[in-house]
Amino acid sequence: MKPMSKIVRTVAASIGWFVFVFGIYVIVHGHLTPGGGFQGGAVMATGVALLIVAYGGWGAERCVGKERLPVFESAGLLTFIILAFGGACLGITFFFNFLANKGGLFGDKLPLGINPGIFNSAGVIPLMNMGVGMEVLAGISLILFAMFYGTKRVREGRCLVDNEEKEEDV
Amino acid sequence: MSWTEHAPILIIAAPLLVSFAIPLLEKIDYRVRNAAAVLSLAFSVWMVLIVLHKIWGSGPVVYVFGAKSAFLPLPSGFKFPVRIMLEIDNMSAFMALSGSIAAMVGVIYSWAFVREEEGGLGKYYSLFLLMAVGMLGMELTGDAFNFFVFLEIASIASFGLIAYRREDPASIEASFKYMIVSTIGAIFVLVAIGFLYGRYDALNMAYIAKHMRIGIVERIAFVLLMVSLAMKAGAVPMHMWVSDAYGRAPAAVTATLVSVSQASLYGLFRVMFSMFGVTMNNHFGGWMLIIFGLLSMFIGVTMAIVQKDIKRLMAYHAISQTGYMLLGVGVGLAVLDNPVALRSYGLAAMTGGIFHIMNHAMYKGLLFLTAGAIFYRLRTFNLNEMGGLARKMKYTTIYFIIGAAAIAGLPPFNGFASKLMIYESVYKFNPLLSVVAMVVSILTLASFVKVFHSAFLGPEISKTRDVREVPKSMVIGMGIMAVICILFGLFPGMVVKYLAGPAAVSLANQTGYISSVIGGGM
Amino acid sequence: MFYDIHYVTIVFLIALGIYAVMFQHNLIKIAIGIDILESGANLLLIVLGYRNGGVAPIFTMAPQGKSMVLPTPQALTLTAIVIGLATTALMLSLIVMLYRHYGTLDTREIRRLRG
Amino acid sequence: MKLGVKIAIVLLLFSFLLMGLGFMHKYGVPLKSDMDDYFINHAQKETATNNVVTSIVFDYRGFDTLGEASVLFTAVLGVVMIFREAGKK
Amino acid sequence: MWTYIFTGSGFWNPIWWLASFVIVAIFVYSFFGSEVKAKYSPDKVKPFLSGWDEVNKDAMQVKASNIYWGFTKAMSGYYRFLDRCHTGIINDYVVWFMAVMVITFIAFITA
Repeated sequence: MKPMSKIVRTVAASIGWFVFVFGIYVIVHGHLTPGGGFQGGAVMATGVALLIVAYGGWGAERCVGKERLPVFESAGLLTFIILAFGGACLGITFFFNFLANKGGLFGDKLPLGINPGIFNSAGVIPLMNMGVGMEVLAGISLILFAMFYGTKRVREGRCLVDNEEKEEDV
Repeated sequence: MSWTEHAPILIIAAPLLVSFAIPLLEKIDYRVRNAAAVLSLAFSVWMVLIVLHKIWGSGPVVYVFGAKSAFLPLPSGFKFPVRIMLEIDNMSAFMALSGSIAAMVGVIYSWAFVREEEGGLGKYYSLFLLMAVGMLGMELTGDAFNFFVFLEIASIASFGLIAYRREDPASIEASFKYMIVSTIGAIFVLVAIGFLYGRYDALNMAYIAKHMRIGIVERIAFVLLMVSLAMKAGAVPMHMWVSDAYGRAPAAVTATLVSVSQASLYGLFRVMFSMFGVTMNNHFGGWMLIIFGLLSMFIGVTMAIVQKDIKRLMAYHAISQTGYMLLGVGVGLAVLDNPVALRSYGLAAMTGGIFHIMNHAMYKGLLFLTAGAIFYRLRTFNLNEMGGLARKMKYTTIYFIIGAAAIAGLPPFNGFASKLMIYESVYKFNPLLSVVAMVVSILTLASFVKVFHSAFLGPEISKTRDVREVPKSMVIGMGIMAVICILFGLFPGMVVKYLAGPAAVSLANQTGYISSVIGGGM
Repeated sequence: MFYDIHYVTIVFLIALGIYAVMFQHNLIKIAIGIDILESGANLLLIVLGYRNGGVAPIFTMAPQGKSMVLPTPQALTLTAIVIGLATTALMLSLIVMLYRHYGTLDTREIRRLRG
Repeated sequence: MKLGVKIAIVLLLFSFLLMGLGFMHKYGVPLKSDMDDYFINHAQKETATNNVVTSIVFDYRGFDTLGEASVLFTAVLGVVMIFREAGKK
Repeated sequence: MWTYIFTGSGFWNPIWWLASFVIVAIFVYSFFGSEVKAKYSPDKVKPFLSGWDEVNKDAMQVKASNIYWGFTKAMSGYYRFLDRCHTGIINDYVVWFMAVMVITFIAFITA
């Protein structure tokens, strides 16, 4: 796909940042407001889709850094599963929330009932949210890029080694 | 407590961790990646053995995620479980053992079978591990929704793997067909779980089983679960995807895919025995399983005889062998509310059916791997283009003979032991069923004689002139399965005493399953 | 026995999805049918968890004195949606490859594997 | 004939599912809510989270979420593998 | 104990089976195995084709589709029915699935 006109590109560049920032907001406030890693990651991935539409595949790839995406995805997932292992390593259980109510990082206590919310609470949940957010952003972007390039590659016949169709009688 | 306390979760988490790390490990060296994949699955086998040892000592193992202690399923002061838990009794551990061995052999075999120049190998190994994770998760979990999630992991990973050889249009087609049917089945499983959630406000299988009161909603959920899982296990007449998918996946994948379908079979048994059990009309459920089993056995084997594609032929045999398991366990379910009949032949039938699950995973895996070995050298599945391979591929020939003898039920091999148990105990229930099972066994032998004749015997034809034995890793992979086939055939008493027999007893014992979570007081 | 429009809608969506998969011969329409089916299942979960007059189960600045709807179905639906997304993505890629190989989207012509 | 059978199948499926949901609890009045009430009452104390749904997703049913993340990872691997460039690792 | 299994109405012991197999094999060999061995000569392994030329090796192999030809011919009605069921169209796969589900519903609700 070729890049679209200058107006579209300018608007996309200026709106893209808001989309990304909103996605980050949704991710890091997952334990206080509606949202979380999946939703925020999906919001950020729509930003990538916007860039692909406006700038074409090559431009969007340069903006996002496609080579880094698989590493990013694995890093997010490894964050998630290692945090889950954390509880088991401390000798409690897999997925034990070992930071909640302990003070320190994300360890503040919450007042019970309706409250305005404390950002520094919820233990490992915000960290897991971030890991999952990274994974979803990278994953959905990879799907978008793979489908974008894949359809092109398939059309040009670069995807398959053996192009002749063997017609077997069945 | 020692670290073996966490053995139940390590069965699942070790391959999962490695599969997440493979995109990073791949950057180091391909050998590191392959070795990590093999080692993680070997670790899983070891952990399954540890858990099995624990179950022999002290009954079903429960592992609760995120709780203060892994062994207290209920929150203090409440009578219902709120967290996800793994619930491993003899049956689960038995299935996990067979599945993890099959997956490990599949990865070892893939080392040489899938070549670097085909591309996408890191993704291949990741997906392979994820498929194994999905299978193990289905077999170990005690939570209905968690079962659905792992069902989807196993299915989606296998869609990708079936389509791995995408130069072949038929493999894409097979993957797509499997995907459509399997997704619909998974959605119906989700709908059924939703129904049960709406009635009982719970997702734990043991809790639902304890509070089960039969009404229309439960009946409909039961039918949705039963038919969807029977479809995933490949029962006739919902078997068409099996022959496509097994026939077109890479051989190493197919050998594991057999175990993945058996995880669905396990889910079916778990739902029918542990969730619904005798509170539901168990004669109906048992007879449904028997009818599915008879249809699968007969139609599977008759379709297999006329095939000329070697893997498709074996895939139809996989359907037919699934019929034996359904028949054996179905007879057990049909007499579940009759303690006298259950003791005199029901448990033996169930033991035979369950023993057959592991035997089938081993010999059918072995046969698919030999078919893959032939494909590796000849690049064709068509039996008409083969001949005289016995001189060229000695190990493969021996392994094929072992596998074929086992699947046809020739005496010293493992297939005979489990089939004999099924024949003789089903004979007491209804002689006609036993006769059909024997006829199917004869037809199985006939079709494997055909494969042996056209692939391995006969003169050396021009296409097979410069064929050599397959690489070492493939020989090792097939060897492991062949050795297991022989050992299980020579020592069936050990397997029945320590693995299959306790599995059948724990499957029939619904109150035991419930009380390991909820506690004794009903 | 009582029927609400919510329940009828769920069953209608599921039957519509099944209709699309059973009757339509276009691969894209089959994919759409499966998505409709997934929506029906998700809607079922959400509807089962509604409590009359309930608010979202979030304590940050929640209105006083209102009951909360059941939170578990929402978590389950979140999971089911992501699974649906994954299935759809893979299905569409397979359709692209099928079109490349067979040159058609008609299921009646994509039947190399039969018998 | 065949068309009639197919239409009958869809209609019967519709009616059976509708019958099942007809015996479900009335919309808005859950029959039982033990587990969900436990979540609503204890999530703030046990996991220090204001958002009960997030506490379920990442704490009480965290293993589901791990599975869900793996499903997305699986789908990404599948799509990238299907569209991989020929002859490239 | 390691090898014995109870099979519902009987038992099975592979070691006994193997032992009897070996004994029978020894007997058979000792009675019939001592025949005079034929001497090898190249003429004997040449196929005698009544004066016809030896056919190509590829054509000598009986093809897989031709084995059990009589069986498939005798069961052709049954196989025609099976072929009609296995259409290979994805819609039909789903139709079979749903049909089984509906039949089971009817059977179970009325049972």
